[in-house]
Amino acid sequence: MTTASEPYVLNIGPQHPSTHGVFRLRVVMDGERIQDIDMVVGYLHRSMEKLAEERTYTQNIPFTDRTDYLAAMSNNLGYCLAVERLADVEVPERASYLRVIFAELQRLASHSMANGTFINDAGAWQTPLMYMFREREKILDLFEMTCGARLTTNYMRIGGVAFDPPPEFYPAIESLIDEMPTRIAEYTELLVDNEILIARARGIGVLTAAEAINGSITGPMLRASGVPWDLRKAEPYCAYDQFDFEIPVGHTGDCYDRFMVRLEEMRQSVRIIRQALDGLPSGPHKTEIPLALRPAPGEAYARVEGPRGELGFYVVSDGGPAPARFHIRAPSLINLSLLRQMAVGAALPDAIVTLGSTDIVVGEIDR
Amino acid sequence: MAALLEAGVPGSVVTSTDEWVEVRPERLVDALRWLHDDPEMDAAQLSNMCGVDRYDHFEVVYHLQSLDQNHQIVVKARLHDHEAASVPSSYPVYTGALLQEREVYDLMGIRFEGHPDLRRMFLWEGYPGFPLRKDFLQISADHHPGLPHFPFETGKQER
Amino acid sequence: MSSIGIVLGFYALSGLTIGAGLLVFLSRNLLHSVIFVILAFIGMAGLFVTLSADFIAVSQILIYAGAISVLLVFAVMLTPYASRDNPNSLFAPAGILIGLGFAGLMGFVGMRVIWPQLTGSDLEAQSFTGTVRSIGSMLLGTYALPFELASVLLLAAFIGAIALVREDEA
Amino acid sequence: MTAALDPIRAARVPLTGAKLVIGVIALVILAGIAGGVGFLVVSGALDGHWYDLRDLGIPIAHLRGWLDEQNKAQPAQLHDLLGDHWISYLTTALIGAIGILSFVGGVLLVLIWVERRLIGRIQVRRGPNRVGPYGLLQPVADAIKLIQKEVLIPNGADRFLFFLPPILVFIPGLLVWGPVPWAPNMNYLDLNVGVLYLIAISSLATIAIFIAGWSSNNHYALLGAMRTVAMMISYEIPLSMALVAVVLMTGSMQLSQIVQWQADHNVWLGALMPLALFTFFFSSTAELNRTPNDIAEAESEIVAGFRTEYFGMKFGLFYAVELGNAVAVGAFVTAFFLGGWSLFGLEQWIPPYLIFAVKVSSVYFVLVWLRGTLPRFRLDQLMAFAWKYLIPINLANTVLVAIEVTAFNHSSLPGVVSLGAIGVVNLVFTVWVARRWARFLGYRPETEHVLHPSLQTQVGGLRAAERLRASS
Repeated sequence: MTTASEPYVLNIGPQHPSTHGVFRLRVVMDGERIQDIDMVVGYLHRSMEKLAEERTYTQNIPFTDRTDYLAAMSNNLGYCLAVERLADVEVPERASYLRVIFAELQRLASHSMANGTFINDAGAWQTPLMYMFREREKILDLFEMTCGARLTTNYMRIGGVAFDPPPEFYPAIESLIDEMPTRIAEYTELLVDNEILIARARGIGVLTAAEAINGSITGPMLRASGVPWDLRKAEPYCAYDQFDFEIPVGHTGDCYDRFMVRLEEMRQSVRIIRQALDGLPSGPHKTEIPLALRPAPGEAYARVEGPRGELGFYVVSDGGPAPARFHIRAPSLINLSLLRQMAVGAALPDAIVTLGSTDIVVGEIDR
Repeated sequence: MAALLEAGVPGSVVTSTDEWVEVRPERLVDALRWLHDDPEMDAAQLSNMCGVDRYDHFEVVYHLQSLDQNHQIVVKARLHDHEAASVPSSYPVYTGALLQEREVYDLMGIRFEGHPDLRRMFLWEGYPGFPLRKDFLQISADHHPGLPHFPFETGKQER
Repeated sequence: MSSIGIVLGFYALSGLTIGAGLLVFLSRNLLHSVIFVILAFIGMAGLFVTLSADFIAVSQILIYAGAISVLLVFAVMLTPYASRDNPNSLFAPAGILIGLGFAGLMGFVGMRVIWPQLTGSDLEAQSFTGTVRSIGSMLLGTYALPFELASVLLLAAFIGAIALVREDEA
Repeated sequence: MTAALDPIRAARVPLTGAKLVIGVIALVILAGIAGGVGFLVVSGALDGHWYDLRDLGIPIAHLRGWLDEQNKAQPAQLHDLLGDHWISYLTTALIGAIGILSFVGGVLLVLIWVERRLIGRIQVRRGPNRVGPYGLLQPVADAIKLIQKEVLIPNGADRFLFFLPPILVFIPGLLVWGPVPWAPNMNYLDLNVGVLYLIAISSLATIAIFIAGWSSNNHYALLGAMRTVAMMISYEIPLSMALVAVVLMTGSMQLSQIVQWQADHNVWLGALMPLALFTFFFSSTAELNRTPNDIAEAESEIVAGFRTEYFGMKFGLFYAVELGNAVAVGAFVTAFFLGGWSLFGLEQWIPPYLIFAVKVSSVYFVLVWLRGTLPRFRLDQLMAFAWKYLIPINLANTVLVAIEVTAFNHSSLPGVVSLGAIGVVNLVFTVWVARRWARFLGYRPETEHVLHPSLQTQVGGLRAAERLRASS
């Protein structure tokens, strides 16, 4: 005689505390164990790629804010790089440095959020999240100071950045950069040695290096699996080749490694910002481009190392005022390719932790 | 690179430029597999894939990259059948194609033969048409999809 | 101890117990029946309290209302929906007859037995050290062997249950 | 960061002169009151009189005596029918019940605020501060909001069973306060099976929670209910074992006797039996569904567990009971392990119930602190911890305590020596058995050391990954 149990379907989302947006998982469960998992997305689909075909190259910049709303700067940057490559626009050096500073600030903000919500998914009742929000808040204040918006910054322009930072920006970022290493040390102290966190995250959702590479996984997840791959090093864009930083690489590719890699990347970002601030050249912050920008027919694929992974923009021009095709390579979506493999057979809490460690943003999945 | 690919997978390459190689859709999976396995090409990761509607044909663009050698390979396939555009799925070679192919199918309407789970992703099953196709809105014959002129420009300009 | 409070309590609690017992088989929903069974258990515990048997009362709540009832609820709730109501049964007349017969027997026995009663000075003379201590010394002294045998029996049942539901490892 | 960008720092008003003067005057008045009370206590003028408010049991006892006097004057018929003590019994019972009810109610109202403020402080935010002074009226506002909510019943839910659980959990939540020993003469329900009574009453909530989860007709609720029941049943065993150790040591199941034993021997049982204290505290957090064991309502996994479908005041009742139970656990940890109302003789000076309340609040603070700090375990980890870890080592602990108690009762050594020896033995045993048993179960901290990411400067793919793997 054996016990028979019948599987049932559990709907996680679209409204659920740990789906981080309107994201839905249809999970077939046997008791607490997951037998099958299927993701249902599209609740936030705005068809940006189609809309972009009806708008000029400059008008498309605000769309990129709204894909990954937690990393608007990185999205702006990737898109501007693609159009610059397409239209052969030179960027002044000061603009490149400013882009690096803001992209790295954005990475800090985004990783704070990712790590905070990850710990929240592991069950800590919002305290680490609030700690990390404190720093994110200061970064968003810096954004607001510079470009007037906190989330949807719309700061990068084709050929540079929209504004030079105001004078009060510099003391504020200095104090933030001075404070950040102690804050990161604080998180490390609070979380890294925590037995419960180790019990919950170690060995959960493991991806080997081969699986991760073949599954198009990029960003911190790929690095956590042990692959030293970072586009800032591999194809240095902006001024990344002038800075000294290191790629944190995990050991096993589990959720804990992903958390640790993000934490270490925050340290590296602080390093980059420090160097960029010290070496910030003077000069114009923007190249004037013709308002009616009509790039020659052709195509360009530019990619940056976004907080979530390889953030690529594929822009095809047919010589008109609007891109003929505008495609966003969304790391949030593509990093979910292996979710099924990671989650099936695990218990429900493990799947939630795994999902938290992949760090998805639904705006970017659905676009 | 195109010559190497032609040598490795005979009859696959159609044309090529410095930037990309166009392969025959029937030989696409063979070409991808060869690129993936060849130690010199080492296209270990499918970095990006998307479909492009070129009015008279579709293009499926694969951005492959080698992490060890740090180079990128762009492979294209041209599909002339507008109604039943179909291309073999690259999922057997790259598991990362799982969601990207579903996305292309959903928005561009290109079928991927052999994909294990080809369903619409962002839109629901039964949604009429494929939004990223240029003829999606069925605009009248004298109107082209896309933006004809800059918003501040007066008068209509031919492109 | 025959103060009016105890008497009132006795009648209220017996009313509760009997009423809950009636509702157990009158309610159509099997789960509601289980709830009334628990209510009956609690009424019984109250009756034990009126008898100054506080240890037994608390044990009654702990074991029956706390543990056994959870088992009952589990068993009922996890059975399929179809078998979860109290249908009309052919056995109802027979069951009523048996129940009445049992009640009559109990009543007869209760009436006929001469219950030892202690009153006044006899009751005072009894050294009343608390029920826990006396029950404890009985269980571990006079009745140690039956007590241990019961535990062995339970252990055997335990192991048997585990062996029955254990899945064969392929 | 400038002050303008830091709202908390900018909002802090410097101490003004008027505030200082008021504070000094208040301190002087307090000192005067304290001195007066101290004089009264020293002079012995209070001892045993009805106005001896150091122990509220004494005035009640006086009231009882007075009422019994009055009872004798009643008509003989009534007297014969109802007995000698019925008025005094009824009155004191009512007073006690009203006292407990109002205490629990008041505590709930205040503690919601306290918990939210504390958590707010822990989470570098301010917590509720809008409704009333310091946001003190927030719980009232919340309650009003909850009462106003529309009554909804989920589709397919069993109406009767859906409405029952909020009430069912509230009854044990109040009953559990009965045997709490506030002061030497101040306990409402001083059962001689008090410990058993507590376990029995707390086991009643299990069924209510299971019914709540099942009747909601919701998978999350059912999962939460299953988890709760599994956890409550599992953790009742180590919890009872910890209490067995207490009962063995003090030789009584009566809570007042347990506290009296600690007061007589001037020792806290928690210091004598650290393992029992830990087990009791940890199991209680499991029974209470509080972090790190709040898997039953694991927000990030199963939304709100068994009360997913409850809303309005029904949700409020669940919430209130949970909070009340947390305070009750504070009370029992205090009574069993932290010396209850005793404080090494100081209970002569400070009202014992105040000492008790302070201890309870400290335990409650620890609970809130844990909630604000720790992540959550997984269900199977918690189960394994109960069955594989806590139960075996507590079995061993029980045997050890039994031996110690026998030796203690037969020894003629002074209490300091024998109890000190017991404490040291138990501490050593706890540390040793905790480590040994963890190792026996396969816990190897030295192989689980923190793996910091390695820092690379060269990019690469699979081959680089394999190289790194080989080198580390």
